[in-house]
Amino acid sequence: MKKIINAVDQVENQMIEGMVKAFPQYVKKLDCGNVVVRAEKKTGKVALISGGGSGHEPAHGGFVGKGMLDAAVAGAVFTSPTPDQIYEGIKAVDDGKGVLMVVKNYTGDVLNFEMAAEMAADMDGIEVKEVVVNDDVAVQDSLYTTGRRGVAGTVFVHKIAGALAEKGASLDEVQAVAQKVIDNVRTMGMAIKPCTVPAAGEPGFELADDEMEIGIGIHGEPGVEKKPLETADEIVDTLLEKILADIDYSGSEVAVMINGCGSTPLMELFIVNNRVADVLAEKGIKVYKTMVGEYMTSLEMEGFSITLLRLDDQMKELLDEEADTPALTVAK
Amino acid sequence: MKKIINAVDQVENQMIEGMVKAFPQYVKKLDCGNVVVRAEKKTGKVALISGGGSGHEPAHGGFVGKGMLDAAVAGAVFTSPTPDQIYEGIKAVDDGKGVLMVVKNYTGDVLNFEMAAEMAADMDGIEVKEVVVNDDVAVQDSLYTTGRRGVAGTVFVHKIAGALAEKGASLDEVQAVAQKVIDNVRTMGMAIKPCTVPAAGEPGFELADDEMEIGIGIHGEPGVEKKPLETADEIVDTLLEKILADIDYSGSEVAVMINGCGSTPLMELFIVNNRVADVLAEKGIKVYKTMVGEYMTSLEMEGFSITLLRLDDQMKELLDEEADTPALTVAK
Amino acid sequence: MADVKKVIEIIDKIIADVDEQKLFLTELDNVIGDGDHGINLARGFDAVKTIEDTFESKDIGAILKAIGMKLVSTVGGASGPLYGTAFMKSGALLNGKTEMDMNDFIEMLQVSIDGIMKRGKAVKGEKTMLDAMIPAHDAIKASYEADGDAKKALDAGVKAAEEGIEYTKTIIATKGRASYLGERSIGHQDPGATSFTLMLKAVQELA
Amino acid sequence: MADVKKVIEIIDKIIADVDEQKLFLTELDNVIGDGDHGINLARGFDAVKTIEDTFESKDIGAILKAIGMKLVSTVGGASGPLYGTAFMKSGALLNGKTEMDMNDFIEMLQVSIDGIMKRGKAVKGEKTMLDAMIPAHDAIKASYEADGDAKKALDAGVKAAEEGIEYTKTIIATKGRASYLGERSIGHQDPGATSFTLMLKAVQELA
Ligand SMILES: Nc1ncnc2c1ncn2[C@@H]1O[C@H](COP(=O)(O)OP(=O)(O)O)[C@@H](O)[C@H]1O
Ligand SMILES: Nc1ncnc2c1ncn2[C@@H]1O[C@H](COP(=O)(O)OP(=O)(O)O)[C@@H](O)[C@H]1O
Ligand SMILES: [Mg+2]
Ligand SMILES: [Mg+2]
Ligand SMILES: [Mg+2]
Ligand SMILES: [Mg+2]
Repeated sequence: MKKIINAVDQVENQMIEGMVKAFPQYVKKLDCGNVVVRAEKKTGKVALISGGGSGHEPAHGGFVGKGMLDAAVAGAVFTSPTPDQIYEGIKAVDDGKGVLMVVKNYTGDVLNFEMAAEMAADMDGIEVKEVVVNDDVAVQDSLYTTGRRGVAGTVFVHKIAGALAEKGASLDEVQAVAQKVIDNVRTMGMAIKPCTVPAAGEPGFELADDEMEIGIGIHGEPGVEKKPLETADEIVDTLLEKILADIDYSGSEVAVMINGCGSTPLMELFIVNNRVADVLAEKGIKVYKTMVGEYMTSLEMEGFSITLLRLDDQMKELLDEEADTPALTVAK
Repeated sequence: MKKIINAVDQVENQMIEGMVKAFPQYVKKLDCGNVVVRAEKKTGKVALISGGGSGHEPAHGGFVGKGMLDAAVAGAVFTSPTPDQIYEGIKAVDDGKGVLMVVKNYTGDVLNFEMAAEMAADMDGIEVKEVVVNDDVAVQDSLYTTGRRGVAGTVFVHKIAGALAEKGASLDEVQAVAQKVIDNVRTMGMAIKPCTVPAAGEPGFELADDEMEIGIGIHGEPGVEKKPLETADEIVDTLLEKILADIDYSGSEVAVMINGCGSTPLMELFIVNNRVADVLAEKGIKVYKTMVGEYMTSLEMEGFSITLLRLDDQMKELLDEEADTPALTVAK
Repeated sequence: MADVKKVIEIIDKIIADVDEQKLFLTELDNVIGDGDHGINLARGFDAVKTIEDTFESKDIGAILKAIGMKLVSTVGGASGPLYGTAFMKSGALLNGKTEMDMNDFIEMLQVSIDGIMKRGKAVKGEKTMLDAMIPAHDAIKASYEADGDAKKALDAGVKAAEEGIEYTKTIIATKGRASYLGERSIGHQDPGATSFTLMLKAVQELA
Repeated sequence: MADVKKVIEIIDKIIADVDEQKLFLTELDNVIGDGDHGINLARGFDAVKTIEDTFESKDIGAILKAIGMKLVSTVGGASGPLYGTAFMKSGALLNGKTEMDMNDFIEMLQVSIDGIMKRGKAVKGEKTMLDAMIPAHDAIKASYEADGDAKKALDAGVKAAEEGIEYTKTIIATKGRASYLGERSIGHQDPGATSFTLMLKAVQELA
């Protein structure tokens, strides 16, 4: 394991400290743990809270700020944060208008966030609602699984629901638009190089020099299959085919996110987008907006995911609303 | 060589195409080659042009847009672009107010940009001036070298000179502020993993499992020494010591950039910033603004650089001016 | 069966065993999950260790509750709220008691199972810790009700839990991260079923 | 010494040799530069190949100018403008000529050296292509002036260029990327001196 760190048991703390020290104009850390909230509490609005394991930077702390999240809670690497920390986050950001939790669909995340919500409701009478993001089409959504995983599409939920909350909408309205994003967003990823959880010291999976994993999750969980490495165009075609088969994008406008997994050079992400743009154009799917970069990473995993969000007028407008956070700024 | 690409001789083209397709609202490509200019030419201002080899994404195409560059010219990977392409870029963006070339201090870049400037002056009577960025303190600036290399600090030149140009300043004024940034900016980097130029197929240098290279350049050029891997804090201390010894930062305000080399997880960059912030605080150097992310990469090299820019009031103001480009947005 | 001192002794052993088995549990989770189960539990029981000195002055219920809260606030992941709930429910059950007997233990397993099933929305046969817990509970209960021999009952419980682990190898996961694997999860044992068995063995050995 | 046909033959050989030596030149550049010298030159001479069919109808000056412009617009890096300048200056010198003799060639080397020195702001002894070019020019000139034997002169030129390569191993680079290495550049030969020698050898063999 070759990493630029100090100590395995300090990575989460020092990561959060380093982030908060970099962006004091945007965020501060609560004393109780790795909970990041806006530097200045925005009052009179529904609060958005999200989070999950660490190792997905800039998610989620990087999206705390104007027009996106009010709080982000970071667990240990790839491990859901605990209810007490989430609970502190909820208490810190609630302003009487209620709190929406944006949870990625993992048993751990769902259990811990729900426990926190119960605590906030029982002990403090805070109204807490939840949406569960499940955009990963690599795994089947069937009765026999815990459903699709939540991956990079989550960032679109933060952006769009965050914009509506910033405008003063009610908790129900913010939850509804978040759910609408979830219903319309699909993602699929791949990797050519695994990542190593610092505390584990060994890579989470193995890939031969000529192999890739198609349908990888954001913790290196396998998806569809391990197979010989192909060209960027072939890989894009495989991923897009799965995504486009899942919901009907024909004739619609979409937002595209090409997300790097942590150690994929931007050059390669642009080469990927070159093909994505061509295929969508061929199919008559209009690209309204494209994002290319690192939004939901997996430590130093090498690979990428493609996310397509089918847009309507409301989502388009909210996507374009001003946002000002450490990791995503949209100028008006 | 394990990369997500299509063909070795297509990486530059497809990268540029993919970038332009991602950000049509910001940039377009000239027909004549890998020259990216603003989607809508901004008239009535001094034009800024920069560029260099490909493989440093988002530099420089990602910084084309409001408040930064007017054009960026991309050569082959790690190879200066050619004069004819730079010349086309100069012609495309000049609006009679003159053009400032922001060149990184490499023989190839300097020779090619200067040849292009001669062409534009001789054939089209365009007034072209130049600044040469040389922020890398890893290599000595002595009579016996070509001087320090230009690295990540270049992005501060784009931002600050770009902001002044956007406000309508004259070519001399824009050149002067660009030179002021250059005089006050210093950078040093390190790497724990090399990168592979696609056309070469083999890594540019070798590092053992427990080794790092201190003072690495953005093409993997060696700098100070190869030595056993240390903790993040120790590495930061080594780099900062060199930077702080080069010009006197005491009592001043600085802008900090923690730049990832291409495959360094953001988590590690934040851990690095945690130490940088602490050391600067200890030394009484006030941090005015911090940027953490990938600004000037080296394909998939793993490592980072620290840049410190000593600020005055003019630079502070221009740093905060609105910018809206694919890779850097500053909201007003 | 156990007084406060004995309970502390058992907890002590669990802390040590989890630490010892940390890599093994993580390795199991690496194959069908995300490779952190051992790390998660070790982080939790390391934290329990830091409050162990407060246990002597507490009753068994209070001790179990404190452990549950500690686990909930330090383990994270899926197993944190699940084991945390189990200990908290057990604590509520044994509230005020300074001695517990086999019937208490059997009921404690039952409330733990109920708590985990409710929180995790899981049933038997989904390749989770429940596939060791439920057979263990049933075997202990049946054996103890038959002849009142505590040692024999605990032996039967451990045997059933170990068979439960073997059983998890034969089924597809439909809960937790392993469910993403579908068919590919067959052939591998469940980390949670394994960690539960480790804890039960500590009870068997010392109670 | 050479008519248009011969010049084209020589260019042909240079294109082939650069392609063949591409990896070797790149490897040399890897050690003290950025590992692209062979790739850069090959990209340039591949592009020259695409305009070769226009050469037959041109005079030697026009051919060399076209090559220079092609190199400038395709090679990039430091060597692009430098070799490009050398060919363009040579083209200007031989403007309108359909035959060239040894004196033309010697003068062509001289204007190339001058052009490169001016553009690159370099002198002899800085570990660049000049350290092969200058001795080669001097040796050819001296030998040819002594006895008028072209073949002998070219042999002397190649020998001097090769000694120039050896010489670059002994000195510190003070120009180009290799200068970043300081002392560490000692012991390694300069890629540009090597590629110039390769070109001169094509002339020696065919002229
Ligand atoms: N819904 C559930 N009900 C009961 N047990 C579960 C459930 N989901 C997961 N588990 C158990 O949790 C274990 C995994 O725990 P752990 O690795 O610590 O958490 P995570 O899966 O979040 O990384 C599994 O081996 C399984 O026994
Ligand atoms: N200032 C200079 N004057 C003359 N030759 C130079 C100069 N700088 C570099 N060179 C030559 O260029 C060669 C490197 O060319 P190349 O690798 O193609 O370009 P780059 O260094 O930009 O990657 C060096 O080996 C050296 O011979
Ligand atoms: Mg986990
Ligand atoms: Mg080069
Ligand atoms: Mg796990
Ligand atoms: Mg080179």
